Amino acid sequence: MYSLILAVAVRYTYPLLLLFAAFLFLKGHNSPGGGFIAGLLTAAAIVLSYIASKRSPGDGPDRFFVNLIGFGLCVALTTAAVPVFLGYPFFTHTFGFVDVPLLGKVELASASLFDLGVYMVVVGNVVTVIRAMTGQ
Amino acid sequence: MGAVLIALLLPFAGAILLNLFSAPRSARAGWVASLFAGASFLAVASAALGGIEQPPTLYLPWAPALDLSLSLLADGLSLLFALVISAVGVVVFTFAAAYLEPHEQRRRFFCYLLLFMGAMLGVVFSSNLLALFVFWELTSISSFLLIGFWHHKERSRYGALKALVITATGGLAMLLGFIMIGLVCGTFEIPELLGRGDLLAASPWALPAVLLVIAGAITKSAQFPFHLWLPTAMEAPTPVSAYLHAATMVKAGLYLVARLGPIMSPLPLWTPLLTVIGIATMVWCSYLALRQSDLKGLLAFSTVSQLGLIMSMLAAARPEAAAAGLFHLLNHAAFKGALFLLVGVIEHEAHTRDVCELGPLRKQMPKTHLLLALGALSMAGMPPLGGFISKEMFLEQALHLGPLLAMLSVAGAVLTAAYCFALAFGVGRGRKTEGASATATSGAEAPHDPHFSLLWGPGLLITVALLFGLFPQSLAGALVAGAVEAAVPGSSLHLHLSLWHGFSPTLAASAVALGSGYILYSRWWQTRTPDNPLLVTDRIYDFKLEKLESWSKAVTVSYMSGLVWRYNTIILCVGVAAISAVFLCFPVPQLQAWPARSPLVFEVAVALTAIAAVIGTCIAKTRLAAILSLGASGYTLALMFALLGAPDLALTQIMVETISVALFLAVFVFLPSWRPPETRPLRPGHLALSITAGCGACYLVALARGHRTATSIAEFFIENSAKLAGWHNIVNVILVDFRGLDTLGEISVLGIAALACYAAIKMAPQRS
Amino acid sequence: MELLVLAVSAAFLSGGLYLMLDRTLLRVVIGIGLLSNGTNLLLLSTSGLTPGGAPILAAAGHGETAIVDPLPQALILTAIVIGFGVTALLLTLAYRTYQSQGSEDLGELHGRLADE
Amino acid sequence: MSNLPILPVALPLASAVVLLFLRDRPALSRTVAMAANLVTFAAAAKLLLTVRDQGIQVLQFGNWPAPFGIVFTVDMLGALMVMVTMVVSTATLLFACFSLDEPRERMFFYPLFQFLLVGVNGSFLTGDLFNLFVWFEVLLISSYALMSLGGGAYQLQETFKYLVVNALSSCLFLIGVAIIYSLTGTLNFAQLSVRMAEVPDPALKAVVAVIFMLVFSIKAALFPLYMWLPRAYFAPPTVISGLFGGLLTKVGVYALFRVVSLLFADLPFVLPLLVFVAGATMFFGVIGALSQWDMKRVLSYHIVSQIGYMIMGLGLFSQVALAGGIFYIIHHILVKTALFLIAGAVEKSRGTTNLRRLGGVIETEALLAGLFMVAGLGLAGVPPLSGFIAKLLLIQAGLQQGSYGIVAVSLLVSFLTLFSMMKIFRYVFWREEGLPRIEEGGNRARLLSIAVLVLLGVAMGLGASVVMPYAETAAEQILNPQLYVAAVLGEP
Repeated sequence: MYSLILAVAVRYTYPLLLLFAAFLFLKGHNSPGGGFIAGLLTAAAIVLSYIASKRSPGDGPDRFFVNLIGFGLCVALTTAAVPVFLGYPFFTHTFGFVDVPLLGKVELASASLFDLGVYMVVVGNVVTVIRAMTGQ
Repeated sequence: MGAVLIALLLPFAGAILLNLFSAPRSARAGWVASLFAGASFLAVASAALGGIEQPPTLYLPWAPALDLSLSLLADGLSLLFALVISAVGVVVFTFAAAYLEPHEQRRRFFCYLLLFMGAMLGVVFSSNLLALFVFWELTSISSFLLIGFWHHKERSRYGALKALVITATGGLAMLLGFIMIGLVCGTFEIPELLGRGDLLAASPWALPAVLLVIAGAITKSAQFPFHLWLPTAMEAPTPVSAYLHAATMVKAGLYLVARLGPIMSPLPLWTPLLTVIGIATMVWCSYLALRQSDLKGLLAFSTVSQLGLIMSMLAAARPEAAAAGLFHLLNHAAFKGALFLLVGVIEHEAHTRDVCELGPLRKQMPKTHLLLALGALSMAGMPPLGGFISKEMFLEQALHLGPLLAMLSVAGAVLTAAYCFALAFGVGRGRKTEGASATATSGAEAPHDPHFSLLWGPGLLITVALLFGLFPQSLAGALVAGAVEAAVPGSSLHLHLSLWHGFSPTLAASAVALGSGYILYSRWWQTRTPDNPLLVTDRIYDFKLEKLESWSKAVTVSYMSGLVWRYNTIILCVGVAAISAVFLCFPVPQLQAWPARSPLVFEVAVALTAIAAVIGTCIAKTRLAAILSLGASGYTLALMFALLGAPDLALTQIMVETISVALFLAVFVFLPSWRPPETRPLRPGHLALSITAGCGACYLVALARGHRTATSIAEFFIENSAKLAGWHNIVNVILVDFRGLDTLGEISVLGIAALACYAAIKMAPQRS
Repeated sequence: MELLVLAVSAAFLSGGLYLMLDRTLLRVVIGIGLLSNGTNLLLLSTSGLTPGGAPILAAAGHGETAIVDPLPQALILTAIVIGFGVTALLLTLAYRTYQSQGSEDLGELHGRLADE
Repeated sequence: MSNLPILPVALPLASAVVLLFLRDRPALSRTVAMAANLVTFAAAAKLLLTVRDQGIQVLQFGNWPAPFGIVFTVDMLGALMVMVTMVVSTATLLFACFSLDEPRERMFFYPLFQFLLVGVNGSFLTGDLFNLFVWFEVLLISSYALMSLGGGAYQLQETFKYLVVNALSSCLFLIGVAIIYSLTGTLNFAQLSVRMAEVPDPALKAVVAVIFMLVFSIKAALFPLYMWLPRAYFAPPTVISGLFGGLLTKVGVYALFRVVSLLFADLPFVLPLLVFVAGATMFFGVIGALSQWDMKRVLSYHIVSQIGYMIMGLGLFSQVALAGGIFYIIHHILVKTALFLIAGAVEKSRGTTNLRRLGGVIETEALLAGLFMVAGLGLAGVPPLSGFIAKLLLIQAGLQQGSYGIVAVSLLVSFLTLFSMMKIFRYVFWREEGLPRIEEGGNRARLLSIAVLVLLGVAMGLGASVVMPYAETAAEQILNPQLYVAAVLGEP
């Protein structure tokens, strides 16, 4: 599977892909994108890097991506559950605008946090599945 | 009523305590159980001596919403049966304690026996039809367990199952009848039902209810044609046979007839049907008894025949007949219980109960034989034993039944006398053939009278049978009179039981019966070799059971293919058929177009590509081609999403499709050693089915979309997405906010899927 | 346009179902893939293919032209992702089955692993 | 607005996440899983009592008003189902802790178990059609995972078939969602109930009804769509079969109760059709059971047959019948799980559940035999056990409505069930000693978990007057969907 061209190509596109994923994640509030898509893209990038590298995808830390699923669920659930302790129904979101120097008015929404959880689960899922299947 | 409640609870308490505090094979279990039975008997006796309280019921609610209560009723009828149950119970318990071998599971045995006793008391004390049914079923179950107590024997298991199958079927029929009665009359309480018989008579359910209740009664009492289970039930340990299958359980059917008589006897068919069944059973089964060589088989058929006699009496719902039946029931409990126990003793000592293999008992076991003969003579109706009086009363009543039934009754009495003589004299004389004697003597020592612990029980019962003959009025008069009063309410019977009734046609009939019986015995029975004929009903039962098994197998195998495409075919066929049926039954609505726009050329091209990709996937010859076409169809789909104003979907679809295709390829193509898939010819049936289903689904959606009745809830999302949730990408807002819970579930699915894949790959297969 | 969308989803559904009635492991799996894609497209057709844009509000917030019904899109997104999870598991099972049995003919597999 | 209704979903989800991290420490996992289950159990009990005292509970997620956001709507039926789920899952978990092999425990058994509860409870509580789909998928994918866990060839193959059938039914579900959303423009059950009643065209309503009945019939294993069940439930380890046997099909049954009562009860053909299907399901199920010679397979077929009784209650659709059906569901979940666990204990003891090779188990495991006897009789509806009360209600309702056919079938099936239970008893517990004992099948923990279920079954029978009011309230709410609608959308 290893090919030099691919390896070189991936070396440069990998960070770009991750950056694009981050962009999609942040853009998702107001234009197409969001946690799912960003997560899938990130996972694709990671898988690509496996393919390009000499390592077999099955090598390396086994637990990280499984744990990532757990963390993602944890983040999502916590975001949803916090309002309960403040006396609101489960899943109540809030948002607000904060003035950040240099960037101007930035929107902060608790829903983003939930989206982050989604992102983590998607990445964890795809990478775990692909590693499991190809890492025999 | 307190005493009755205690009597009812004691056996159950005993069963529980026995289980908690006794070793499985404890020798003490029997004595402890006997103690509980004895206490229960004392409680019943004290209730009986205390006279009948007014009102004789105790209401114990169970599920009031269902009119289900465990209320108790202690009138004369209940007390008579309860006395028989508990008194015979005490004798049988003590007998069994001495009878069972030390290695047997005594705890289990006595636990079952106590359960049975409690259930039986429950049947006769219940004042609610449903509660009666509860205990009724419990007797069937405990009888199943007791018959199968020696469960390693094939015959025991067979007998247990047969008894259960027949009594449970009858029980269910009876339940249905009870529910009908309850629904019509508005109550399940027996005392209240008594006043509402006319409601039942006026209802269309009267006849079914009668038939169903009769079915319950005659299966339980092993009446013709359901007499088949009792002989095979004789595989039970002898104390069980004595208790359940002679003295008590089989009498539950009689109790039911007596108890419901006041309500049911005015209804059509009740009296005639039961009378005919009773007399027929009496004649036919006494004939069968005469042909048995197995002593227990003989007694079993004799029990059935005697029960038939009592049944015919109780069905008549006349006070005199009821008195005859109930008094005979008392006698029967005494002598038949004793006879069974004695056969048990004989089997215990001689290791056989076949008439042809027994030695001269009169010499070998004189005491046992004396008791056996007395019991048999009481059954034959020989004065001065109790059986004589009740037989007289029976014959007197039978003369009222019309010439044919009267003649049959006398014939039954003749046959009964014949097998009783056979039991009394034939067995004692010894019919052992030479060959059999050689094998018997070569083995153990010759049989002899057992220890007193095994004899006093039957002795006591025989004594009671004797005393019933000598002092009938003082011993049983009040009891029977009280019971008659309950069974035939409003009767004014001046019952006087006595040995001597003066010269009458009845006496002549008695004499004829005894005389002819003796002749039959000496001329016919002694000269032929008894066998154990296989019953026709038995054959039917076996055949049906076998059929049930083979038929169920055939039916199940025919559709449970285990092939997944057949499952799918069935689902699709059912779906298509159901939807077609809907369109056949209801007017088909017009297909209405919702605001549409004409497609651009580009869009048509994309759509055609997608269709082509799908067809390509279906007809692909290699794996790689199939997977790549699948990918192509997915990407064109993404394009369509984009064209339809769903950029989020398009992006997601592209990513998912890429990863899916990668997975497909990883699994199906790049792994070595895979055979190429066989190419399969086109399957026109499947194709037609799938096209019908696929196009049908689209048609339905289009149809529904044209008939929208209200605005979509999505208006709310469009309106409030930016205002209340702060974001502008509505789809994303729906996903994380409006319908965030869906997303939470969805990422759970993703997580689980990953775990499952991981586990499936990493875990070495378990060898099972 | 509606007819076109419906025709495409009908093709997806029919093709998927046809493959699901096959006895080859891979085709059944592919069939499920087609089927869920077809279902998604069908679901999207309910959003009303009115001339309108993607359900994304302009930054200003109000007053733009009619947009398509966003709800089916959200539902489809959920369905796509769930479908992906299921497909991944299905593939794993298929792979493991083949790996241990060396056959992908479901009838043959069933015969081989017949009850006990 | 109280957040109580989310707890039976959120707590198992949280514990699943925690257990995911504890996968390498089985001993700790057991404790945590058990503790989590008990907490959820308490929450379910609190929810049940709240519903009893205050009526239908509604939780609007994200504070979005009812038809727009997702709601959990907890009526008596839902609360009861969640409660029973927690009872049997706790018992099953106890059994699993003491019977499962360590490789399975390390391969996420406990998280998957909790995820399954998430899906099951979510399905019982949700008041939104699409959300129901999502929870269905959660429970299905957990069940695929649990079913294939361990990876024997037979297991994999049966999981594959189970998955394929369910994938088909899920697509059908989505098509149903597409149709009903096209028609009414909403997904909220309460609003659907209102809007479906306003749909003028009977054919379209009938189409929707047929599709959803088809979908849930597959999940609930109704005639003629139950072919997938017996083999699928035979494949996994017995404790997992037990959990499935008790719970999973009942989610389908619950969904049928829900949609039929809210959406389709006024269509003329729905109820008679259900009665017919109920009769066929019970009959063919029990015939299937009679043809089998393996304890687990017999029990699996009996699941099918018993589901017929529940649907009979729904099809007769009267106060008495519905109460009977609901009573039956609860009874069946308890008793059937107990029976599967007994099969599991027998398997532990003798290494097989094959009737022909077993025998004489009563001599070494008398208590197990006793528990089987009670549970088996309970399943067959022998009084005074729980099944009797349920059948009594159903038969009464059937007679009152003049549906003699279904009454006759239900009695016949009761009898055949008894016969089949006694067949197991005769072959497994009676007879000469079959295979020798490998280990003590009924060790204390396993016996405890079985005994709890059996005793609850007995208590349900004897204490019918305690349970009946709940079933009756649930039946009343089902008969009067306007109560449900009013609770969600406010008084009209």
